[in-house]
Amino acid sequence: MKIVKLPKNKTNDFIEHLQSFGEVHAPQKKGKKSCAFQPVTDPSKVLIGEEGFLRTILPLKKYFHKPVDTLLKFSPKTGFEDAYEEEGNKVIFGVHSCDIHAILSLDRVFSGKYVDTYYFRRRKKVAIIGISCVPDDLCYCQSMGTSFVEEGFDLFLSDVGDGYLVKVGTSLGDDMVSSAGDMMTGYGDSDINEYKRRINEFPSLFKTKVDEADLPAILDMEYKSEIWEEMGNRCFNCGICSMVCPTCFCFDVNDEVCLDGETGERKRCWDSCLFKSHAMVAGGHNFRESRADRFKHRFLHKHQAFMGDFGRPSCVGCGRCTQDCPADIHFVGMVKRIKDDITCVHSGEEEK
Amino acid sequence: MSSRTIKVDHLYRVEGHGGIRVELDGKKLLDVKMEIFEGSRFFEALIRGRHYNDVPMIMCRICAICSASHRLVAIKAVEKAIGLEVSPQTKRLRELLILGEIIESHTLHLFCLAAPDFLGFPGVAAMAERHGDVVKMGLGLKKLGNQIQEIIGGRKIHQVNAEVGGFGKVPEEEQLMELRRALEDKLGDALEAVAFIESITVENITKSPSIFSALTNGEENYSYTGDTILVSTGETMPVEDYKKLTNEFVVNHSHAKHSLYKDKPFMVGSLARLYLNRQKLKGKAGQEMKRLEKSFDPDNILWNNLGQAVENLQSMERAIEIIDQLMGDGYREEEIVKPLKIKGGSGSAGTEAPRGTLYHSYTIDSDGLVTDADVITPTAINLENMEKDIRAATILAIDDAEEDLKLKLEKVARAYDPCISCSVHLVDLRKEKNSQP
Amino acid sequence: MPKPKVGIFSLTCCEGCQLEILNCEDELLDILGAIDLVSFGMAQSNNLDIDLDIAFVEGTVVQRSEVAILKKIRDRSKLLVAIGACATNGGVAAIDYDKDREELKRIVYGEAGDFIPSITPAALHEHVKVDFALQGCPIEKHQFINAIGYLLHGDLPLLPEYPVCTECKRKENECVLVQHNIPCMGPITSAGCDARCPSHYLGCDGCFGPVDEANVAMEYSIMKEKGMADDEISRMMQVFAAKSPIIKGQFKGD
Amino acid sequence: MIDFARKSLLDNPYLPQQCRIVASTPQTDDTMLFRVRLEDDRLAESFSHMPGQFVQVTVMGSGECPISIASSPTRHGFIDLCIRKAGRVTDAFHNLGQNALFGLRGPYGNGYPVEVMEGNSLLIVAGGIGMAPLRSLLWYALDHRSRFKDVILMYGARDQEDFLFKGELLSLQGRDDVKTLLVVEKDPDNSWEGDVGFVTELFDDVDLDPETTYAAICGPPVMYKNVIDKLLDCGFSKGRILMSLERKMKCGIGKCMHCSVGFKYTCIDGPIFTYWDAINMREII
Ligand SMILES: Cc1cc2nc3c(=O)[nH]c(=O)nc-3n(C[C@H](O)[C@H](O)[C@H](O)COP(=O)(O)OP(=O)(O)OC[C@H]3O[C@@H](n4cnc5c(N)ncnc54)[C@H](O)[C@@H]3O)c2cc1C
Ligand code: SF4
Ligand code: SF4
Ligand code: SF4
Repeated sequence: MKIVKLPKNKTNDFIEHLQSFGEVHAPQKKGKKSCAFQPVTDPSKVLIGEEGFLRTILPLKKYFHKPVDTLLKFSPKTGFEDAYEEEGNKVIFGVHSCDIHAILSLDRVFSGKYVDTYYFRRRKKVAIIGISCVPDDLCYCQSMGTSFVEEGFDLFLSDVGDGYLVKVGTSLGDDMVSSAGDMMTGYGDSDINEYKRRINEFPSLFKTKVDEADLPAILDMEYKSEIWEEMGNRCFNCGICSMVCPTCFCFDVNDEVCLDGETGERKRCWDSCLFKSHAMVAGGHNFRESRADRFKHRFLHKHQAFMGDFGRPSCVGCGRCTQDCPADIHFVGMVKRIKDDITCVHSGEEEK
Repeated sequence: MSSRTIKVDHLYRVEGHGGIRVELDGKKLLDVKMEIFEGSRFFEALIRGRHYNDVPMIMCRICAICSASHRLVAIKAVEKAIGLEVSPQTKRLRELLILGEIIESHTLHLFCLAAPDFLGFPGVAAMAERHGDVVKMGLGLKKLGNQIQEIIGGRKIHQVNAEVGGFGKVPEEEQLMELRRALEDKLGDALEAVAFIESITVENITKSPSIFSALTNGEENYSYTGDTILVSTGETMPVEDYKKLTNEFVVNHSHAKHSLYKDKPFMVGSLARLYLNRQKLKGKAGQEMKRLEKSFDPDNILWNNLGQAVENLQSMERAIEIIDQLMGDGYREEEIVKPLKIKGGSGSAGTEAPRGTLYHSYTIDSDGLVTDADVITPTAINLENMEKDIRAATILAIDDAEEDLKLKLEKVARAYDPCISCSVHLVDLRKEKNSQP
Repeated sequence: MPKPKVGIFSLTCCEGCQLEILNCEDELLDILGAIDLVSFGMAQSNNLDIDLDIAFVEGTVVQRSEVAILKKIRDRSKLLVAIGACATNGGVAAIDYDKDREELKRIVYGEAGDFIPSITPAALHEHVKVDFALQGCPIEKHQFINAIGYLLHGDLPLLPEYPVCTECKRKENECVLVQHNIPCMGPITSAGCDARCPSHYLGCDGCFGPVDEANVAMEYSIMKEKGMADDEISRMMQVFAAKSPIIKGQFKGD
Repeated sequence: MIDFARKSLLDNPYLPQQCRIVASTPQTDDTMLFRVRLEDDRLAESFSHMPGQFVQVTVMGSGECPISIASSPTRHGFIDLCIRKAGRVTDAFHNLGQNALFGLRGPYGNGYPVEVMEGNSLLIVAGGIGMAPLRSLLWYALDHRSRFKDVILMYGARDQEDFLFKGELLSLQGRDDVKTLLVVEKDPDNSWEGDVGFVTELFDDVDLDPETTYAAICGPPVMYKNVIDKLLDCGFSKGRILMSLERKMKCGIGKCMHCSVGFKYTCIDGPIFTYWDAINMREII
């Protein structure tokens, strides 16, 4: 693996330099307290690391699996046409390890026997530049095994105080650093020591920890637990947790018809398995009628079902769902209750 | 010829439900009534006991076409009642929002509701088949007004963004610049619109002089806000004294109260504003008004249409000016200002809505709850004057065939651009029927 | 295929939903080209009393005469579409639906207003069968245009069945409720407005009415946690859909 | 990691092919058998599927929905779809009319594991519209008759009006290489010549060797439970009971998640599941 160093005072220059590889997107202020991946016009507005953990409102999936996407155009005269519109190259800068893991997870979902072309045509156009981070109270990527990444990035920047050690993951990444001239320097012993120090210290920075071991089986045993009813009563089925989750990908597909009553577009938009309509079929039968069932379904899909499919949970521990839930549902607390505190699951108070 | 009744059962192409009824005995005019059968929603009653923050949200639902005016004048009255002062930037943005409404409402009225009368079509759909370009131009201008309301207010109708104390989120600079470009683009159309309306409204079918009233802000520019009431008879009064002007009372044929000033009907709206304030017009609108001055005829209610066309042009020019001022003064994000402590009180405010002066007045207690409310709308004010003009028009056209006469009466009523939803609501509790001072 | 005969009607309201139809400036001529608009009081005078394929009706029923008008419209229309908060849930006119009409009348008009007719404000479905409803105060133009497209195609329109929050998050808004403790009705309000209020740092007022399965009890307790008093919450929830069963259930126990 | 150079990334699996209705035969009040053919002759001739698979059917503007292929892969050049009016798309499909074009993509789903089933006896148990996917399997077996030991069909409908493929199935009763047992639940005017009752009652009429038989079931949820009980009583292993499941579907290719049950997708892991799969996954029935 090729590793070089980017001194911090060159970061903005480097971001500027990346524009020649595509439109650079990076976390920047959105709203009053939050941030979001947005196109960079002024590198000094990019928010990375230093101010503490910055969890973007929406994860990276918005670039590949759009909130609302037009799949097809149709007309009785011309039949069906692919409505995909070619997009330019993008460089997404400042992606945390958990979010990179999430993209790897979506890559698996959208490939397989049938490949989702809409996802991959966009995915191919995007370079990912990861960056190390310092967890906040809600992060538990360490517990989910997503606090480090070995793949899925073109470059990965690890903070070593006065600069970043830049791991080069792909040949495109190599082009990015090679063409950066003297923005990049070599690294020395002190950098290596600092890197190691941080890596060793990292696990101790997590305030939230859960143990997922054997959770699938435990979840199966707790299939009839009271906790689902309790959560079902609490949940708004507002869909926020699914929208903000970097690994939720459900979508709904519907046709829209133009004013001529015959031509139109087939659109898909982000959906949530918490919606009543999600498993409801013609005639009104619903395979997951109660909110408790649906709540359980989402939770089980993250922590149990996905295991069966891909050998790991789909939750990457980013903390978004817990942060944004308007009903104050603490998803990590849920894992803990189910996993650790058997007596707590069957009755008792929610720990939060 | 014996007694007969001429009835326009349902006055179409206006906002709301109303009709005209004229009773004749031979050539003698017995009675004229503007009948209003819109249902009552009792706004002034249902706002009682609500928090002042709910006032704009609920009261703007009195009427959609002038929802921005209702919203902003309610906000202003509430702010006066609780003693809240907002930033100059907020005031400018509010004025911009009003201008958007004036543009939207005037062009809707001119092109979609009134113009078909003069070109002999039953409605805009039919008119579009023959005059597609004119309709497109009108809709383009209307859209511009909506664009302003959407950007400043967050929605074309019932703007969510304007609240007591300021704006939830001030529009982005780039959005304002985009608006400015759109406004510049359409100035030519606005000029053409004046020429078009001029070409179709000429005939004076009422020949009936009116008393006019409008607000003034004491500044140099032609404005839709102000705290002083001007009356064409020469009096002025502060807006707090609006009841001396309006004197509303209930009449049996209408769910809207009527107004008389010193026992005489009076008029508010474009024509009234032009009559009282036209010397303040500047720019292209000023030039147009100079050009039209020779033919300016305040006794001709159809001039209200032409007046709206001039105001439309003026509003667009003024909007550009405001955007420039906003940018010049260091445009910035601002939070909604909140009172440190609510002291109870009363506040009255007026604004020039597209159809004329609109008054809201509230009393708020120390918990911030509304204890009393009063709303007086321009259409309600104009009803008496409208009946006066319909009377005049009937007399002039008494020999016309019934259909022609009806159309003339409709033209008169429609020229007021009546907004009937607006007009229906409470009369002041403290006032008895016909108890004018 | 002949163009469908369409009527647009209005009962008592601000007429904002009709106006929103006229606000389809760019699409208006296309809409008029696709349908045969036989009745639209706000925009034309040549309105016919003939049988209709689709009737769009806005407004609240607040006087007996309107019940008759509405029944007539129902009788002559294959499909009756309620448009807006007033027509679907009673809207602002029904805020005080449970108060004595005579008393309200007296407050507003005094003794002189006795002749003014008034009955308990009602949504359309309380008097006639409604086939479909577009929500909002006012309705949203894109929903109306889409609805026309679907109806022309021969299907009932599709509307989102999820709450405002979903739209709010798809737009990547910062949550005003979670991040700023601003009371927001988003979690229990039907989507469709593109999260207008939260996009302006304001709590959703609930103008699209309660979403199917709205968890009103939870909204209540979250608002309490955010420091609102009972009467404040009660006022907040009873503006646009006080009469809807799901809201009534929380306050009137039925 | 994904190989972005893969060519298949560009093939759009969501794009339907134009397909034409060539014939339609009413079955019941709300159900019609459509014979359809892909417009592109090359595609029409090369189209192949497994019994039990389904296609995604589009009516432009109304949307898309999954429909089982009711014809056997042994018959080429056309596809049979038996569609019951149940909502938006299916209603619109019925309104399309003769010769109309619609969209079709597929086939999807796993289908019946016919290679494994061959050499065994085949028991087909169908209820109501559940006959549609099983018709494909039935004709597959009959067209490859030598590959199977006994072939037994049990079909039950609510009443005669609800009886699908009536002529076709009745005519099978004349064949001696297939045991055809047909019942209706109700026969108010006594015009039904066969048995009246439930499919489960037909088990008394047959001799089954659970060791060498595969049972394929499709029908309404209530039927599953009763039929499965019967089969288990007979000694069937859970792996020899094959069920066709129905779930909401939007994409048909394992992406949209609507049909997920546990860690399975009905669309790509199913719709054919063994009874073992079913009890192993919560909420499947
Ligand atoms: C594998 C499979 C095979 C099927 N085979 C047949 C068949 O051969 N004949 C037949 O008549 N029906 C069949 N169905 C059921 C058929 O798919 C539904 O009746 C149909 O989707 C209803 O769609 P709709 O648009 O008419 O109804 P709506 O209620 O308007 O449904 C809207 C959308 O929801 C989804 N949906 C609704 N109900 C179902 C459902 N039961 N299953 C899957 N998706 C649903 C579809 O995407 C549909 O377009 C099958 C279902 C599955 C899963
Ligand atoms: S389930 Fe929650 S914590 Fe896990 S990845 Fe999704 S949003 Fe993040
Ligand atoms: S701001 Fe309101 S609508 Fe938006 S996500 Fe938060 S609670 Fe939901
Ligand atoms: S956010 Fe709520 S109140 Fe605001 S426009 Fe949307 S539905 Fe209406």
